[in-house]
Amino acid sequence: MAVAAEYYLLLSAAIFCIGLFGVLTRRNALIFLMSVELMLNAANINFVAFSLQHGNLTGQVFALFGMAIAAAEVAVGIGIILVLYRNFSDVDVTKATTMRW
Amino acid sequence: MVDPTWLATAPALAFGAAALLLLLADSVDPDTTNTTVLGGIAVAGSLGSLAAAVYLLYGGVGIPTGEGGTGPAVLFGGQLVVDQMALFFMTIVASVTALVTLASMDYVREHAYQAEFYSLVLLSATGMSLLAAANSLATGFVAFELVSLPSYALVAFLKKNRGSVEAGLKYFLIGAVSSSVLAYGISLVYAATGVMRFDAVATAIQSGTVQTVVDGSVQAQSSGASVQMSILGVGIVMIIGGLAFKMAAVPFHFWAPEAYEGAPAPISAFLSSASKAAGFVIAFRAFAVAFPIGALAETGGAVDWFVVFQVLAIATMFIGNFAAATQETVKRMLAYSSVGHAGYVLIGLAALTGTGDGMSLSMSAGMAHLLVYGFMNTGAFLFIALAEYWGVGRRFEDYNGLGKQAPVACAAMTVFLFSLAGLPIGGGFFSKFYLFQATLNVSAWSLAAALVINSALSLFYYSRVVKAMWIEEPTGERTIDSYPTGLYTAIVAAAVITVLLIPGFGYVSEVAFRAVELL
Amino acid sequence: MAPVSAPLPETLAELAGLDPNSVPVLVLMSLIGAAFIGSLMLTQTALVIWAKRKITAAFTDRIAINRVGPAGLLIIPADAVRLLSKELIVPDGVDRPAWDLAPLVIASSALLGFAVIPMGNGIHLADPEVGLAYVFATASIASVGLVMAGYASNNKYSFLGGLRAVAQNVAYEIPLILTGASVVIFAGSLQMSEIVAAQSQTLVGPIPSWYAFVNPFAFALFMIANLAEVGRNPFDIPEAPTEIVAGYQTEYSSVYFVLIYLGEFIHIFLGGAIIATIFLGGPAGPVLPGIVWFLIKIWGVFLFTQWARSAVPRVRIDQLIEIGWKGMLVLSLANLLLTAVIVGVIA
Amino acid sequence: MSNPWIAIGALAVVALAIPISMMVVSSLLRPSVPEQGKTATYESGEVPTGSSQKIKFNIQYYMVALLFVVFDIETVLIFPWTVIYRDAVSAVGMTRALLPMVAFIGILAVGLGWAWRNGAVRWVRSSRATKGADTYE
Amino acid sequence: MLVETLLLVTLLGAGIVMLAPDRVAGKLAAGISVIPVALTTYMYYVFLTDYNGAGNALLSPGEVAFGTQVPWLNLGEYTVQYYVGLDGVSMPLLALTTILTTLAIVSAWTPIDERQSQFYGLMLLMEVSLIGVFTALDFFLWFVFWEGVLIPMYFLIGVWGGPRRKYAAIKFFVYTNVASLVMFAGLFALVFATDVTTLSLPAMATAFRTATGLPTIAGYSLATISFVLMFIGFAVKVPVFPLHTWLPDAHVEAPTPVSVMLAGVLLKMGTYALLRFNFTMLEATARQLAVPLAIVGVVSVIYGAMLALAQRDLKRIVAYSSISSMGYVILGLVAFTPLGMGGATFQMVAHGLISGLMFMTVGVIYNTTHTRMVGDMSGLADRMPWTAGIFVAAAFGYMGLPLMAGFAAEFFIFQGAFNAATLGASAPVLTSLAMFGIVIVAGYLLWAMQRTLFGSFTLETDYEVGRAAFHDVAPLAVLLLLVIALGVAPDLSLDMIQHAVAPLTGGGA
Repeated sequence: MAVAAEYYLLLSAAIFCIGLFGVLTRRNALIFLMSVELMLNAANINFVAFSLQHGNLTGQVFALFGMAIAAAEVAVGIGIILVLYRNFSDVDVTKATTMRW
Repeated sequence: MVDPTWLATAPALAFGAAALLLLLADSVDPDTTNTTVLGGIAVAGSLGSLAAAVYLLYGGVGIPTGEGGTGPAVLFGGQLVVDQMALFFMTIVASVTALVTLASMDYVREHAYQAEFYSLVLLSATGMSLLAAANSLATGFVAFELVSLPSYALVAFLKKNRGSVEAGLKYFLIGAVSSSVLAYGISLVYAATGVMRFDAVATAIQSGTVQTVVDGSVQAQSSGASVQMSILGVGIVMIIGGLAFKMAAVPFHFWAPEAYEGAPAPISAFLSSASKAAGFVIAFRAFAVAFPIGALAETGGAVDWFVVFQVLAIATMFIGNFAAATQETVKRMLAYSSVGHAGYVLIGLAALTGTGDGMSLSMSAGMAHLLVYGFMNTGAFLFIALAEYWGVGRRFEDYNGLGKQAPVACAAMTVFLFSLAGLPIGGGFFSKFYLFQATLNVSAWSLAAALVINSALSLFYYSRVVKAMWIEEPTGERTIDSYPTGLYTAIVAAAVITVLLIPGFGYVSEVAFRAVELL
Repeated sequence: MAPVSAPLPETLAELAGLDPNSVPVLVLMSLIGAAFIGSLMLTQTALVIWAKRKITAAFTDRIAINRVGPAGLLIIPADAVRLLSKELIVPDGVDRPAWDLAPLVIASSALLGFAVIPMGNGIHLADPEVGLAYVFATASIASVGLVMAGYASNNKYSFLGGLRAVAQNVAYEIPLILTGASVVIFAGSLQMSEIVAAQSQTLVGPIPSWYAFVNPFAFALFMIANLAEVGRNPFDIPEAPTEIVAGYQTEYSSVYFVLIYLGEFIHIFLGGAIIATIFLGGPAGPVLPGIVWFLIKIWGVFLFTQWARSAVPRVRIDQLIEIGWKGMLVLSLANLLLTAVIVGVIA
Repeated sequence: MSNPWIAIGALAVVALAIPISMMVVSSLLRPSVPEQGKTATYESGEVPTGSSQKIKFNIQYYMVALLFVVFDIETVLIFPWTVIYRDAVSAVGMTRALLPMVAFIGILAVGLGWAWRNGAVRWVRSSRATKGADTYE
Repeated sequence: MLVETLLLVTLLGAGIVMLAPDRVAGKLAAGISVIPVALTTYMYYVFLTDYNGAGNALLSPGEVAFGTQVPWLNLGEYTVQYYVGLDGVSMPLLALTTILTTLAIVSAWTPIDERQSQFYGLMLLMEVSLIGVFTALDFFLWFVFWEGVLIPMYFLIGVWGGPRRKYAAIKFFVYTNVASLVMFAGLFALVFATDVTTLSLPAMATAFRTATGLPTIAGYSLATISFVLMFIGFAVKVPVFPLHTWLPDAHVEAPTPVSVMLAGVLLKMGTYALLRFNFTMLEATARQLAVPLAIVGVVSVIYGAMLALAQRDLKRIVAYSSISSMGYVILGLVAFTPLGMGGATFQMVAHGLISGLMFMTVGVIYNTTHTRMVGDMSGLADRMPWTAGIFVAAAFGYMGLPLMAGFAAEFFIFQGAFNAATLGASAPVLTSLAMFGIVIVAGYLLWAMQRTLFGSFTLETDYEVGRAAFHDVAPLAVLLLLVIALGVAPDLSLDMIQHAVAPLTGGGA
């Protein structure tokens, strides 16, 4: 009962695009962060799916790294968003315009 | 072969060890602000890394044993390869880090979180050194993130400073997006080829069949499935996009001016020199080894990417330099000019001929420019750090008459700026000429013209600063009471090296050329 | 190693004389088996709730429910009916979907875990290779439900309760998992059946090579972490009645309250099941059939939690955090490395 | 053997079905007597003030959460090692199997120690709480 | 090894002076700058005795005097060497450089009163680059020094200059840099076309002279195009009409010692480079384009003189007249006759000395009167007789009085150009037109002198005018002596020059 690789590809592409859409449209930094995570996990889906397809573990290992990196990114990101909130009392990414954007 | 092999990564290890040592020191005494100790550890670590890198570089690691070298050091089944190119870039990173840490000692002296600052810098440097040696998309990506994550925090390091936080945010947002784009691109390449090691990817592309790596050796996938060129092409384009971010190349350059302007100036120096070099080394290796343009052209389907790079290079050069010419603040001008320099270095990838000498020529030109640039640009930004330390304003006019009060530093700055502009008082002249020659070698006239025009243009806005420093009369009263030792040492050292790179450019270019040949 | 016994659905298929390899049959049989396990657990839980009242009474030297039926056993259906027929009060300004979903999540997440637990006599619904990881995953879903409940019910007590619950769960999750990992080092597999099988030899004399005996240190750690996970004293600050009324469940009534309450106890039961499986040799035991031994072990763990609940004072949140991050985490890391060294030496 | 996830899915169905059925039953049984004041959230009898969903709570919950994210991911990276550890020891010898993990956990420990010393895991109590707490300690 | 010593000593001196305290800087710099003078004099002597017959450094590199040649670096396929040496053309110019620098430094003691150490340091730095320019025989080395001259000059004008110094400095900087870029492009078009790989001047010379089948763009041979580009590039330095506009500003705004260097040496860099690159490497093309080039030269002669007529500012007068005298050099060069080319080269030296002298004199006058306007003063002669005397002498030298260097030079040029084969029929016309230029300058200078020096003393800006200090007048005297010496015995340098240009003019003096 194996699913054809193309479907995984479609799924991940869809998720990636959803994330991208969120990145481009949302102004709330936290939602932005979630969208980025979505994009990263789309990549992970590819990795796991194709590591099954190709029958080597490289992809799964990379997926583990991907998770770890995503977590670290969130940690840093939350920190930055916190100081952002302290300085601008808002998490709207378009509010912070001390310099030209 | 270095024995044991893992010692070949000594440059990276030195950084990492120093970073951990700093954390330990901070754990021993959490609220220490003893800059001498903390900064000392950091500087020592960077110098150690530099020493290791240079020693290995001239110890012939990566040069085949037949030619008196000790061969490349291969670790983790080819995931990391320490060869001449890696060591070349490790040298760049280490020297820039040494300068930056040295200069930071004065910059963060009053700051509460010094240990964190230094360890973040060193961790990022560790990532850069690893990135230089990464021989696989997997290790490349991990090292890439190890470079990025600390730098996000570093840019936003001045928590109370709105500019710094905003810069950090923007840097982080764009960085996060581009790294996920990179990850997705990698996943597509893996989907197409079934492997991530650069040489294996190359084999897959050449043979047109999905490969797999069985304990270190590349072999065709048992199923014998063929490589999906379309998927591969999309993947390559996305990888270019992801890397363009770290190189601060158009169209992913938006963060650069913001981040460089908002960040603490030593960090701007660090990012614009070392981080950029790191971005380029992975690009060089990936596109030289993993996606050989010749094979791609034959097998067809996938993009021939050097056209993409030509467009990127020209666009980056023009946008960077013209934007720089219109700036009103010195730091931002430098930021944009560093975008422009990214364009120059991109020539290294844009003026390729399939393989052989043409490739070595263009890439080594890019590498040489990165090294020279590493010193002159770091020095320039460190001068900005000095100005900020003195409370000099950010606009050109605020630098008026600075030459009277701080002749040495200003002389150094003059050297940096003219060298950046390509006047032959610094290595910048030769590296630019080297690039110029690389473009003519493949008779890419558009690139050559862009290079020349932009160099001429850059002279204009660089000399604005020089004019302000030496010729203009000081406006208003400015008192410079202290002359910070660390910053001065770093700046003067950078200036001296920049000048010495005129007679010494020969070594640089030869090592670079050799390194690319050996890829 | 082959699993000790074929998983439940296939056994059922054999019994029903159907082809155990056709998917529809398997689906059907799986549903049957799942229903069986679910009902089994529910009954157990109902008993547990009765037992809890009895035990607490005994500890506090009272006579608890004894009117309805023998030893008040009939209180169980009585309670069920009573609670189900109560009016459901929806407080003002609750975040409706979250508020409604929370009880569902809490109740069903705990049940999910039992899918991979081998209960002896072939009562073993599924046996995936990643059984242990799966069971940890399901066990930690509950905290999501808790924070949902706490956030949604628009009540400061609930909110604090939810936050505390999350803080506690995350703080003790890592020691829990790391200790479990130390077991995996011995067993060399995440598959439940293999972990059980690995405990089937004898250690010295009559003592079986249960990991509780092989690595008592890990066992102790796991028990403590498990207490925190299921939110029982000394780690019951999420619903500390004397501090924040009833924590996240303050605003819940009627069937929702039942579900949350049930969920907690199923969770306790799941914790017991995990401990029984990876530390106490699963269903292994003399004379009596495996399922009985298995239930005995779970009840043993349950009794321990009840004893702790009555005997150990509650910790403050700051103590909780410090114990978790400074004590348990370090100890479990040490335990992991220690186990690795020992295994490396003997292997 | 057959795919275990079928059974697991089945259990998931059951695990959802049971509570839902209970809800349905109860909704059939229970009365509904809407009445003013009954729906006020419980605040020890006081009139509820403000909404609990907008209150700012202790930042340290974030700290703990971040710490958890980091360490939980580390466990993800540890698990594969634990699974293959036995075979690895027999294959490449103990040191080569163990040392990398020792280094990994060592680095982790350095990080934890740093967080510890810099008070990331110390629960700072408000003065009032401290005053109350002293009596217990 | 002598050349290296020269460079190193001067560089070291520059560093020392930079760090020295302001009040001693002037004397120190002067003292240090004597060492190069001594060295060059010795070299000059050795040259006269040993190498006098040495040919052109580019065409017969075997006989280069004081040559050093070591590989430096490889840029891809190109090998760049450290290659220096002297021949009959560069030797006199080298001597001129060192001597003028010393004198200019001495003459700077009075006018320069702020940031002295930096000023003198930059002067010495510029001297290093100039020495390099005249000695380097490898293109890259040469180019490094060539550009290296600009940066000190930029600061010298920009920091210590007059009221409009910023404008002047920037103008100078931009002009010369763009010029170098154009020249660079032109040269490298040829380099890539003839795929010469060692970038030493002799190698390039042989390659270009023997180059065949160069591509043609829009009907013109690449040689022609590069020639024009390079000519433009160097003509800015010379300067040649119409690329001269930076010069008057630079001269007027620059402090006197700087304009001495500017007029005395920097302009010669242009003609020197023209001789080396355009007229040696691309001799054939130069011969073809001789007439238009000569016309350009003559035009700048007349034009410079005409503009000089319109000036009231002594400095501007000298500046413009130096444009016209550089025009003679072009004329002489294109003649491709021994006398013409030799005279032109000789004129570089002579004009270097004389214009330096003029500027210094004007400077001395300005230091005391604080004005340079012809109308503002008169009758200075009886207040500052020495200065006045030297001024007169200098002016005569300028208008080519016999027994002065200027006379010899211009005489040779005209004689050489009058029947130059390259110019063909137009030669006499052009030459006589050029001569006409002298007359204008001469007349105008006489008038200006008469206005300022003689008659009854008046001074608009009422300053106390006394005799100039000794260290102001001494350099003037030295220069005057040199001018006369060269005028009396032109063979001191003309001889070696003749030998050096002989290969170009078809041998034989």
